[in-house]
Amino acid sequence: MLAQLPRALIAAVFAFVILAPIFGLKLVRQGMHSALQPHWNIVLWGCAAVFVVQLLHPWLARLFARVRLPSVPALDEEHHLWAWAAVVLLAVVWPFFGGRSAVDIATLALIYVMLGLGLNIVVGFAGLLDLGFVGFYAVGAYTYGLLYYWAGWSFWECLPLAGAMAALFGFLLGFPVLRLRGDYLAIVTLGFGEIIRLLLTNLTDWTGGPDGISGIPSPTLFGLEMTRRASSPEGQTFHEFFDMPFNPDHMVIYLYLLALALALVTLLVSNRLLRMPIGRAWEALREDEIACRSLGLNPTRIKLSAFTLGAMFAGFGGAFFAARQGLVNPESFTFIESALILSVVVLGGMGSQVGVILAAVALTVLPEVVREFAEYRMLAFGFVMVLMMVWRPQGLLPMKRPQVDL
Amino acid sequence: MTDFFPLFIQQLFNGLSLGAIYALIAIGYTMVYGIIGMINFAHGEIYMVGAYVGLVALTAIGTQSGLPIWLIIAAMLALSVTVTGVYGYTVERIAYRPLRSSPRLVALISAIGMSIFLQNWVGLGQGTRDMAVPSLISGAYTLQMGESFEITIAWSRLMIIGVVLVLMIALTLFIQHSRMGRASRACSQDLQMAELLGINTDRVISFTFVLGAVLAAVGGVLIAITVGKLNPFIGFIAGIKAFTAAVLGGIGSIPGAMLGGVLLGVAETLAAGYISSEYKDIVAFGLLVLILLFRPTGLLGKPEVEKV
Amino acid sequence: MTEPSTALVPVPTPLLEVRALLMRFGGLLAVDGVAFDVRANEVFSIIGPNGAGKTTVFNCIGGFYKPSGGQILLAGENITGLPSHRVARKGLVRTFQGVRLFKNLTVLENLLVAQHMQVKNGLLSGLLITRAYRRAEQAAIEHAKQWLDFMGLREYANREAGNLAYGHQRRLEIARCMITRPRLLMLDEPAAGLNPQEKRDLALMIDRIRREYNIAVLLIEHDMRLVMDISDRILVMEHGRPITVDRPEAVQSDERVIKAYLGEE
Amino acid sequence: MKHVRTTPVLSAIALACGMAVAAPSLAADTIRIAFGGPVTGPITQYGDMVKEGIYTAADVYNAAGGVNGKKIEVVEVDDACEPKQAPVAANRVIKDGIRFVVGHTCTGATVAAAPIYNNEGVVMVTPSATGPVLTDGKNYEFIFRTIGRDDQQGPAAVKFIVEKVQPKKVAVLHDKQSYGQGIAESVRDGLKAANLEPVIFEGINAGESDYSAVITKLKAAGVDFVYFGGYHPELGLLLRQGAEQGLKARFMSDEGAGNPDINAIAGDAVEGMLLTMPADFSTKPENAKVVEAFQAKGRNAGGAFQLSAYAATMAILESIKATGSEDPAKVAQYMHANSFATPIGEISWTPQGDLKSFDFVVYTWHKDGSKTIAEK
Repeated sequence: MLAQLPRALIAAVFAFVILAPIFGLKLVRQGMHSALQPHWNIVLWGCAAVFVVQLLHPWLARLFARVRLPSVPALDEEHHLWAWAAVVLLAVVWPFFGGRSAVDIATLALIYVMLGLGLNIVVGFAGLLDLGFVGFYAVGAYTYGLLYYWAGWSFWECLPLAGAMAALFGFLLGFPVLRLRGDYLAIVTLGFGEIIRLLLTNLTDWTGGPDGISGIPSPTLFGLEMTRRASSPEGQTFHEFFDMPFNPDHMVIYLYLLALALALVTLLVSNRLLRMPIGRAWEALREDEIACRSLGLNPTRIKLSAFTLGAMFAGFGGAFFAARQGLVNPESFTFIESALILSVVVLGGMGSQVGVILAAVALTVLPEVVREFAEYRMLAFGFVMVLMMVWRPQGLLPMKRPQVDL
Repeated sequence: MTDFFPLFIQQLFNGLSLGAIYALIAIGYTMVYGIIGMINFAHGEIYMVGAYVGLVALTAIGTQSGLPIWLIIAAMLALSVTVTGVYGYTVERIAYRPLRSSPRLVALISAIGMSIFLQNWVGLGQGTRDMAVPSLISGAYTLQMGESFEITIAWSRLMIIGVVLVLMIALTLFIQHSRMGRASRACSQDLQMAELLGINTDRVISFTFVLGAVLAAVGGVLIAITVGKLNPFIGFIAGIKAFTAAVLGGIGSIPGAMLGGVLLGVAETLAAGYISSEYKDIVAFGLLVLILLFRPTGLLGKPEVEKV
Repeated sequence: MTEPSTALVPVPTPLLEVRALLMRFGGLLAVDGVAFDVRANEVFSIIGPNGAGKTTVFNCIGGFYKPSGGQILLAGENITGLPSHRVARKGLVRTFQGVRLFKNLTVLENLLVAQHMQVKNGLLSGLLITRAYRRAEQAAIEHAKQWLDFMGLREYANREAGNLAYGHQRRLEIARCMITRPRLLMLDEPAAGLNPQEKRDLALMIDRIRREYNIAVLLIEHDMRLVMDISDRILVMEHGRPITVDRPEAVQSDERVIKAYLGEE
Repeated sequence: MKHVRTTPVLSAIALACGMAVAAPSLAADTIRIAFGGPVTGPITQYGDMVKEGIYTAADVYNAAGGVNGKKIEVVEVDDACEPKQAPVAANRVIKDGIRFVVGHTCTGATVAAAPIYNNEGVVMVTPSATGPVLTDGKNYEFIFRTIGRDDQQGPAAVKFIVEKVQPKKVAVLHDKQSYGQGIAESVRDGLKAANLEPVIFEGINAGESDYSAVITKLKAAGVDFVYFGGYHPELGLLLRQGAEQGLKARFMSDEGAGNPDINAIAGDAVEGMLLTMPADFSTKPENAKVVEAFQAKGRNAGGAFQLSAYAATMAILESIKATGSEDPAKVAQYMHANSFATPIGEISWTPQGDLKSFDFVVYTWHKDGSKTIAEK
């Protein structure tokens, strides 16, 4: 115990130096001048905590090592299909019973499931850290927004185009960039994400500038609008068609089911990709690029497919986000959004689809449920990202890779 | 309309003072990258913490205390450098040292997490609103050139360039001649080899982070005094631009960081001056993307030959 | 040990021609004026003390380094400076000094990745699992089975490549090269770390590959017995410069080679 | 013979979403009014201004025995001024059965929440969102605002500039955000119509720290008057760095910049700056009682949005009292049909929910933080 004492003391002093200026002396505005408001109790508690933790460091380390994360139950082939079928059935039936705002939060969670799975292809499968993923998300959203604003197109006409435009951007931006080394690639994609957002802000006469585009219609069900009154005289609303009283929950549930469908498509595609030759090539490339090149595989072209596919799913997600929110403006496509989607992939486990799905749900539902801690939300995000990388870089639910057997 | 030349000189000076701050922060990126090949994404936030601690020191002393201006600034620098140095050490100790041998991607994500954490850490402690810093140095040296345009060189901005020049020279001498300087150069050549030769690489790496943090802290205090507005998010954009400067100059080379900082500051200011300030950030990001694409080793950087 | 066929082979057009190859790293001249050619179905070795520039020549031919000067022709076509994956597609594949396998993939998967060019890797066909896709996958697996039998690795098919014995890993690497149906196989010190029995098997395997799949083999090797045993011709290098190109017997008795390299045998 | 062996897991998409958040709906013996705006995030100070207005109005009405015998209860709903969080907040209001909202605070979030409220029949009155995009071409029934629109604030400034200041060369800058750019554009168009076309019209990056380049451009162009659309941090820096470079030009801005913090940033350079702000009703004699109610709880009546939030709450409560019911459709109809005497004057609405008239007054800001009606 005593051996730890000097270490603990130094740690406590360091804690004091760190806590005092930021938490101990709070800057407050008094009229013209600012003054310092002391909050010493936080600082003392902090230093005491650090001191104790450092003192008991050996025991805590041993105790902590014994913590076994619940390992995921392994199910063989048929159970596997049964499990997924049960889950999907539950997901489809549930909204008709869940509360309206719970369904709405679930829709937002499903958007992040889709974005997480999309980014997972780029980061998890191909090992490319894309920090500008939000740029493709914005391209998808604005494609729908602009096509509606300038050409009056509906959601269903724009959805495939939004994906295609985002994929095109992914291809054009990816091509010159993919031969760069890992961290340079990350920073260049970050630059692209910011440039896209700045262009959306500055090209005011096309993109509506900082106001963006509002009044974007939500998706219709085979032409039936889910609103109280049809937007155009010849349009027809859902409730008139089935002549039942207008119930706003229809729209919320419809949006949820749409989000679920898009998320499932993303899941199925990314599941297939892993088992296809392209999936194997990504994995081989991640392990040893030089060996791949010596066997005739073109690394840039292989990485490009991952980059473009990821961008495509971000495009679909963006179009749906625009439809759900009815408004697109540059404010919602900042770097923090990219970091959020990245933390979904990182928390779930890079390359693990199930992990990404659960992480996406957790990271959207938790902050809504625990509303009072809302201001600690971003602090927790940052902390969790560091903790995950130090403690379990492979993520909470690392997936065992699908193996082709003889 | 005034004639071209004095206007250009004024914009050049504006660019220089801005570039000096970028250079100070860029050195932090370059030194860390040179030694452990890692982009310290949270370095912008260290700069922000330095600015905040400087403001806390200034508010504690109070502007009416009658002390001479330079003593107040010296006190602000002293406190900010110490606290931020501890921040630099702790960040490295918690978020980077355990990841020393893990893949580059993992360390970068941890750095991003630390950057978000520090922003909200200061946001929680000091609030997310804009904090004003009363101006300590006012007045300017004016130069009449051309008939109507009067070039004004604000003392506070001149101070920035002066302090930064002095620090650059001191740092270069330190790296060339001191024992720790030699050790850090050895580490940046080949970390494993340095360890084999008995250099305590952990200590050198910690020292590099602390030195980077100290320089960033000076930058933070100087920007606080001159610009006068702080919030927990100023570190993010300044960090990215400083990284652009480091890459422009050639990541890993300290003179490169200085050159890159000045060039970026001038390029941005001229773009804002002659095109429109809306495209100031786009010029910076555009430059970053172009450099990384066409000359990843930067102007003064050493090309990295990929060993097969 | 079967006597390698030394019957006079008619001089066919050379498969690989290297003319005045030059490679400079900053100030260091790693390869200076190396020239040789490899005929179809020939086993050609490069020997020389460590640091003679052997692997650098390999890397230039394979497209990993862009040579500072000189020309490399594959069946008359100039491939100097072509990126490595394009060179590989022209039928020139290589192994590496340290075995570079995809350790987390299984043995079978290593052989499937190598057939990436042949397999139907279109996105749509894969997603919809079309018949053409399934047939191509099945053919690739069949082809892999052939090579697993050839190399006696059939029982390890589902094991991760990283967990194989060293000798087996070497053989898998060669199988992975051969499965791409190359014209020229470059082996970078294949015998390193093998015991005498494994070296004999290696010599037999190289000879059998050459005959059954009529490919040429370009070899870097330190084990003199193996080199002298299976090579048709040998290039000796020292300090980046060629000393002589000749048949094994001539090289053994060549004064300059002995002085520079063999010393007292 | 190829079968794929994966170790799947029983994923719980539905279960996790199924965590229905069933907050208990409160007993209906109180009239609940929701505050929509930033409780967290970087610009909570604007949310606090609106909350101060709502809570004071609720206190005043509760002190007078509530409305139709029911106490007034204020429920805070956070959207962090993010468009992404506004629909989620709006749906939470609807789920809790609250039918009256004062808010949302930022233009972006308000635009995102408005269609949900309108579709759902919830009366929403924003005391602070000034973007025309909120109501233009939307024909909402349930959406109102008790603040002027950007294009109402612009003309007031133009009138003052053209008649009183009569500058020689004008420059118009904005912070490239929806509020600031909207007002700057309406000022530019107004000046162009009065053939005083701005020599420079440009956006600067909000959150930046160095504006020396644009200051030099203003000096080079010989500008003697600058109108800035945006918030106080950027304007404070423009003033400070302008003084630093000896820029001799008078500055004018919108009520978004009317925040005491600007004095701390710009120091003496703020002296003589002009601002268009809603008439400072707190100095009006008939508002004395209301101002007392604010000061009783230590709240500042003279801020940018306090009194307009008070007026919004008052309009809703008066309509409930007059119609004797809490049915939003009746309340909205009543609000459209009548005008209300409130601390910000006599207010009535156009069919699309904007104030028929909202007069902005030009003030001169002084370095001690006070403001006086501007003459010249």
